[in-house]
Amino acid sequence: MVIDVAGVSAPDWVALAPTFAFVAAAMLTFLVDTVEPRPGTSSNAALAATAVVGSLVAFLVAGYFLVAGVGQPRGTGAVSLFQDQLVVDGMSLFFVVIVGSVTALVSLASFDYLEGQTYQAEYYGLVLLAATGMSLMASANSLATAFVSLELSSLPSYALVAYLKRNRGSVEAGLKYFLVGAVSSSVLAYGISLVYAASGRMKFDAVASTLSTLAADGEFFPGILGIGVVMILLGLAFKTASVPFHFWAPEAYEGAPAPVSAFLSSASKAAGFVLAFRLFLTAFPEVGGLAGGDPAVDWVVAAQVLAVVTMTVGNFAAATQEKVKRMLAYSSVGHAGYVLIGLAALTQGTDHGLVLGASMMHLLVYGFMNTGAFLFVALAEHWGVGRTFQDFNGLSTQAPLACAAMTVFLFSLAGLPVGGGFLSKFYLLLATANAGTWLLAGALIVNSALSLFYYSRVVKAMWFEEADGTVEVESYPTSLYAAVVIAAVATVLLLPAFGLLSPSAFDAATVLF
Amino acid sequence: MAVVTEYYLLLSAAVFCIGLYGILTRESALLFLMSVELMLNAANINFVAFSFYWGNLTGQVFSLFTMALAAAEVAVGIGIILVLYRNFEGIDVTEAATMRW
Amino acid sequence: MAGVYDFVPAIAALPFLAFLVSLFFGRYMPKRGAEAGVIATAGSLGLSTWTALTVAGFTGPATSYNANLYTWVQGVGDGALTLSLGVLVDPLAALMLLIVSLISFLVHVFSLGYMNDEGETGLPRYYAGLGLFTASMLAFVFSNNLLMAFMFFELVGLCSYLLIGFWFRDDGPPSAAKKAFLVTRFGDYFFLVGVVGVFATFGTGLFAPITDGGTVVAESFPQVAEHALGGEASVETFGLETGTWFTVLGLLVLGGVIGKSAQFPLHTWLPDAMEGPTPVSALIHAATMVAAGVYLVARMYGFYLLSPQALAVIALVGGFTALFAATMGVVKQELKQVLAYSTISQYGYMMLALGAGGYTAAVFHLTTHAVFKALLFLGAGSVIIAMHHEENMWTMGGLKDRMPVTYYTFLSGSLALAGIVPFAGFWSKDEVLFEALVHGLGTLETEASMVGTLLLVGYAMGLLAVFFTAFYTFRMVFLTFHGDARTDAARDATENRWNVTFPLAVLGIGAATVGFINMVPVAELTGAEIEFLHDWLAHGGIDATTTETYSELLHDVAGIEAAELGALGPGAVSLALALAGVGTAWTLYNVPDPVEQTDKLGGLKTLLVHNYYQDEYQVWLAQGVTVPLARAADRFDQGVVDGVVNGISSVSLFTGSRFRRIQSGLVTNYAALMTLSLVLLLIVFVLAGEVMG
Amino acid sequence: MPLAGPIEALLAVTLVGGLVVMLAPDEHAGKLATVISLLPLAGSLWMYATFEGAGNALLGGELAFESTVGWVELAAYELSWHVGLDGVSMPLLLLTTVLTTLALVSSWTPIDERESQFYGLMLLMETSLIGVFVALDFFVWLVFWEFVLVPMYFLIGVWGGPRRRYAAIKFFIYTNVATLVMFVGYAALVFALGDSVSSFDLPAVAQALQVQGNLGTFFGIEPPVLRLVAFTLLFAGFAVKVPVFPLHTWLPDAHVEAPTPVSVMLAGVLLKMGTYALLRFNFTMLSDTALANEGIIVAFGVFSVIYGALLALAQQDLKRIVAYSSISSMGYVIVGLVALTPHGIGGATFQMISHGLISGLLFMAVGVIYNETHTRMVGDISGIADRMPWTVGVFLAAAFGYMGLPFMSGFAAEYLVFLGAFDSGIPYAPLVTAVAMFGIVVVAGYLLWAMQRTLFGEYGLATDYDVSRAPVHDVVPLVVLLVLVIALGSQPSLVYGMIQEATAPLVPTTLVPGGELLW
Repeated sequence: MVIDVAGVSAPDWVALAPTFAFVAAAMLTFLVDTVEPRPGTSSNAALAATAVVGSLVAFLVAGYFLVAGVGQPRGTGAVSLFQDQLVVDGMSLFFVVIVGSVTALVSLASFDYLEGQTYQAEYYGLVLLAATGMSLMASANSLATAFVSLELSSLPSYALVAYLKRNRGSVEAGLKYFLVGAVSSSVLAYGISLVYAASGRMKFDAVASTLSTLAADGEFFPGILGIGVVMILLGLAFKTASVPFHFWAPEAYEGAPAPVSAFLSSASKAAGFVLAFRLFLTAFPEVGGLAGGDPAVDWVVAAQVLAVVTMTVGNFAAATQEKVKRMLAYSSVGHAGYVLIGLAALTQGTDHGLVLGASMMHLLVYGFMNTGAFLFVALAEHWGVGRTFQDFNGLSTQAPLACAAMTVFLFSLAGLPVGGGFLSKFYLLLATANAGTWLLAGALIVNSALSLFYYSRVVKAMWFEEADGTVEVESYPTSLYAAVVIAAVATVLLLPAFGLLSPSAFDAATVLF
Repeated sequence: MAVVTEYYLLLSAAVFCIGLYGILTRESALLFLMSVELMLNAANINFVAFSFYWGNLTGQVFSLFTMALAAAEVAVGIGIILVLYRNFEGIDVTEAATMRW
Repeated sequence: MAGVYDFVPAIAALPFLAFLVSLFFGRYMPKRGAEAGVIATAGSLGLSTWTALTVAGFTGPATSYNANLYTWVQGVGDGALTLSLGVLVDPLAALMLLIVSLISFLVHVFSLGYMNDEGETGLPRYYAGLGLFTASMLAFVFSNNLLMAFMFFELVGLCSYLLIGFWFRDDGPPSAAKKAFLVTRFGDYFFLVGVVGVFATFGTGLFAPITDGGTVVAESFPQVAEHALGGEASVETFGLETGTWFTVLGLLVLGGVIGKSAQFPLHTWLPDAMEGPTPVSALIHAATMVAAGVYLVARMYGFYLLSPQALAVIALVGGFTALFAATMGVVKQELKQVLAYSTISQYGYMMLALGAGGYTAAVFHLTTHAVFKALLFLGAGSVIIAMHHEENMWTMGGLKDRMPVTYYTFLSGSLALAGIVPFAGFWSKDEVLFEALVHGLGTLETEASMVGTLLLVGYAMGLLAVFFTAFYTFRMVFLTFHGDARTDAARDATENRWNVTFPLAVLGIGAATVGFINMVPVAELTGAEIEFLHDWLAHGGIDATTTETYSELLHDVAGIEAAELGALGPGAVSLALALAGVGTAWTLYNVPDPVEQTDKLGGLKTLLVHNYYQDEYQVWLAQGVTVPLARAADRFDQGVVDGVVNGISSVSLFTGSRFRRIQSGLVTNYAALMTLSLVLLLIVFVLAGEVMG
Repeated sequence: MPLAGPIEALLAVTLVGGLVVMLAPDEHAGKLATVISLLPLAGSLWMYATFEGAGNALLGGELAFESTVGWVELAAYELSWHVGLDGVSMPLLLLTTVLTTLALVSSWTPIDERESQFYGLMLLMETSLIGVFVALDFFVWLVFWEFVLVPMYFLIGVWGGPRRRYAAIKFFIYTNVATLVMFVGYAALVFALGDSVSSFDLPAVAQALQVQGNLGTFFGIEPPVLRLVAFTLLFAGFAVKVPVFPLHTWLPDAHVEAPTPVSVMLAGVLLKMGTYALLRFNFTMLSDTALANEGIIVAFGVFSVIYGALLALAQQDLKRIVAYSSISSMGYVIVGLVALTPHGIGGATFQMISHGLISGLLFMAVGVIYNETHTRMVGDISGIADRMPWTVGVFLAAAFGYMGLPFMSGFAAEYLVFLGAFDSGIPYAPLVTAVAMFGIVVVAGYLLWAMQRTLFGEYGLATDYDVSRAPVHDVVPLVVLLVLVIALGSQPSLVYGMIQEATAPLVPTTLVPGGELLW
């Protein structure tokens, strides 16, 4: 079967080109490492370059496909591969774009961050493999592939968090991440097994159709199905760092190397969400009552509860942190709550495309601004700046550019019109209004106000306060700086250029209904 | 004669809960890991049983996947537990609690 | 015809120009800006005279003038009023223009002696103030609508603030200035409400209709009101009965009058205003600020005539103030203080006249008073110069030989003030009282007898005040000029230069003679046609503002009748009282070394010295009530309103500090919590769903 | 048409200029910024000269310098770059450009650290302020509306007084929450309009709302209730910016802590954003709801007038006095707007301009005194008139302008508001108006009191600084503003004509309340 890429007809597996780019890059890093195994040599640059190029390729190809209409109604429609186990459509491409961009930034930043560290090849390899897993999650179209790709993205992540073997924090973070991850994957697996028990199918659409026929025949176990659905929801909550399976997040993000925190909090979260979106919207639309009629298992309300709780817990806990990195970690939990609105606001009589599209756009912008924020922390760590807010005092006098970038990230995260975060935040608020879910709207307002408070604490430290003179910024690590600046520019440009991307998001979202 | 599928469900549920109990009670990382294995296997029981019930092999195949992934998970897990041992002189998961709040 | 009326705006424009010149270039002038003021006011005086003559008909047929000249706010769309500024020149306005420009010209000249020769600093500021003061007052006088009147009324207030507070380095003047502005502002508040009300009710603020070739192009609000009462027109009366609403409007405007004309209870600012330079006091009291109030009532008399209640209130306030202030004048130690209270009292007379329907009488008294009060203040100023700014009369005495010009002019003014034949004050005051009496008696029999009684009460108080007036006036004269000099300063005081004595002379003659323009009793005796002021106000191109119209309205609408009564009897009575007052003063104070007789008053003395505690309770209102209230509001704002805001933030931060505790750091706790929440979700969404479904 | 209109030029110049100034060396930043700010000033003056708008921007009026470009597709809705001017926004645009230039000049003396950043931020603030007044698409408007907070936050937080951190964050969060609340109200309104609108464009929505029946039931909320809910949310949101009691407490802190030039912008323009938005949303789109609830709304206005004046009476800090009196003056705007009569709405809009100039003038005057004395406490200063006569003269003029002295813009504005409110559909209109008018007495009270204590009497100063005449470039802005105030007071038609053109369509054909009270 062939597909059409902007007029050129190509074999359908080409649609998976981004994923292949990740894999190839990963293999290449190992290859480079075998050639030049000793650390601290020219190989570092080569490895970083490989990773950056690989992820850039994935990013660009996915973006090109997105524009060219591959897998979208404009083109030849969704491309399904391996007997529909995988599907490439607007949604998957959109998220590969997110993952690709984040991976590229992270790898770029890592070059300076990993200076003098051993096992660099492994680092980049794991990052790329995790990225592969995430891009597959975006395409997964059956419970089996979903589970496998999720694990593929998780396992490397565990190792990455624990990358700094001699650093107690890193190890502890790795352990907690791993243990919580193990539990939640087993919960997910059990949930999948129950859904299988209730439906006997693995492919999402098949599950949906079978369930409806079964419901028609009356041999339908809402109890088992319900337990399964809830467990799947929670299993994915782990990936998206949503309450109640978020407990790993603060520690992992705080303990892990800053670039890894950036990677996990942006890309991994996005991947978890794309899987959740596709799974729940193609496998359980009728069960959730999206098609009208009263829901057998009201996962929409469940999502509402999770959304409210998640954003509240995340933001309130972030409000009183002393460490900047941990504050960002909690805020990332809070943002998971915002994005959950994409599922939570799918009430009846709502423009589903609008709701889901809003979440997708938020994830896209979030990819840049959050990654940027963590990378700035990486920069600070590189300079030997402490972790608490006070340690950032007066940093603007020494590194105005970086601090300006950080300010952009934080204000954009807070939803001020310095970056795309403004529009996406207000889109989400719009979605809640559109769905008439006033509770969500209220929670969003309260939390975003609170988030403004703790984000501006960093800004205050950087710009308002006087430096105590302990920190002396002597070197300006090129690649790390570049990564931060690029992220900042992207964040800012996403405000005026929002219109270039949002249509594809809304189209991609609408396809799922 | 075939056993009624409900019983399989009960069995798997029991196994799952045992695993869960283990997680909640054990402080050794290794036992923690084992309990997780139990939970995964509980899932496997379901898969196999209902694969039989629905008369398709998907479930059985999935159980194979699960086992493989479990193995991989253990591999990564053991690695992490090793470094844990190095840094915290032990594998008590409650020891590694420097980061909190 | 490009006649004099096209130059009327210049009457006010010239002093305004002087204001600018003095302000910006005064310091470069030899006389520090006085030149500009003198020239400008001279010009205004000339133009006013020309205007007056034109109105009187010396330059052709007697005419009047009323036109909108400047559109201030152009209303767009339906229902949006257009507000304009214009000029109204009728006999009343012409007369007033004449008075104001004359007085202010003389004051400017006098200032040369009082300020320049005394080597005061900041003279450009002083002359700028005078210029603006004069300009505002003149513009106020020829305003043709209520809004314009209010605007210049306010400017007058501003100038009084600036001039009273001229010596801003001392503590007294700024405080007095503040008081003057605040108290009058309080009155103006009601005035403004009234103005807004008038515009909202009638859609116009014109005092007199604007006619074009005999046809009315724009009606005036008194006329519309008259029609509304007559039922020929309908106006929005905001749910009140038409007459009542008009009374309310009238009284609201009266608020401003009471404030500016220092009538009870808003008279308290005026004595303090003596902190200003004496020429300014002369200007304020004689021609500008204080006169503005009374002039306003006269200006819109056609409207007040529609509401007998309002008239009664005016008369009562006037009569009471006349007596009330006169009594306070009796015990004052300082020259200017006595004059201040006499001013309050005299304006009370004018109010009484207006309230009693004695329009001509009021205008008459306004005229005469302007002359003799200006004279008295300038005379006082002359004394004060000679005494090196010592104002206490007990430090003076025996000045009449050393300062003859000042003495005789001052005497002339005092006789006028005391109301002794044939000086100006006698004729006007007499007519005021006469009007009050006849209308009071006349109205008693009508159904508006209540109004009649009030008028008579007013009359009684006014009559009583005559005695006190004569008394304190001559007490002042004797203490200052007669007897022996009581201090060295008084001993070697000398007469001042021409620029002081010239204005005194002019006014001195005036004070003796102005009364002849309207000698009603004489006319009655001789039957000669010498009631010039009557005729002056009776004719004029604008019927709406002539005394004929007013007397009709007074009779028809207000229902105030005049009793048949000769002018001689009442005149004799008041003259007798005045002479009695003079005699008392003579016996008590015209002795070589007089002593304070006030102790004879006993408890009454303290009451009078403290001015009936008027200041005290007003100060209490301001500081004892308002300030604590403000403090309370502030505490409420800081504590409650802002407290809630801060409370919210601290509460949320506290919640946050609790929320972080969930993250205990122990993986096993995490597992437990995860399990717990899983179970909860299952119970809520599955089992509950089961039960329901 | 492409983005080439004069409005875009204005925005671009200030934005780029702001960024350039940020990179400029400190010693030149001030002059550079001032020069740059002359461009938008000249531009806006030219626009004023060639202004050809007519009618109300939202109700199908003729717009000046309009331009529309597609921007974002939001599911079923089309967001577009839509800007233009009508009689309301033109004067406000002028106010912004004029005040910015003068504020920049007045910053030369007080601002002596991180100057390039300061002046850059000031220009960025001008950008967003201009944007607020010209934007006609909701989201474009919202971007500028929110962006104002960012420069403001830094300007208060970095260059402010001792409690600047508290003031900055308070202002920041307070106004941000307000925006979110207001946003929900508008969103609900648009969604409830269903298919009758395909965008968030203000004119489109406003006109759609004028048609009965367009507004559908929204998640079980009946149209009248929905109108009321939306009105309340919008009002609450904007009331914070105005500010209206009880949502005002951020203002005094912000004013007192902010450096003087920033206070000037804050009082002069930022507060007008609130009333401008009220005019555009509550009193244009939902005027019937406003009419139905005049009683309650006017209560807020009147209470703010008296309450603000009373608070000003209790203050010792000159800036705090002016700050609270701003609350009072803005209350008049509310009163005028809710009157919904020609001179009511027009006067309210005129009051926005007038108060912008006068409060700016007064703040600058306080600032000039502060530059010399380094104190603002009434108790610490006396007899300043002795040392800085001209400054005090202007201060005096400004104060009397604030008290509503005729022939100064304040009187014109307030008189028109009173005139409009007195004869309006407000229950007990004359009485309510009279109560509101009592503010003019209180305002005279505290201003005269403060002046007597600080300006007059024997010269004395608690701080040990030598007070001398203020430098010329400190006084020039004051004089310019004073001239403007007097010009507008003597001939309001300079702007009042176009204002009425734009506000006349808002006047309901009948003043009988259009609906029953739903509270």
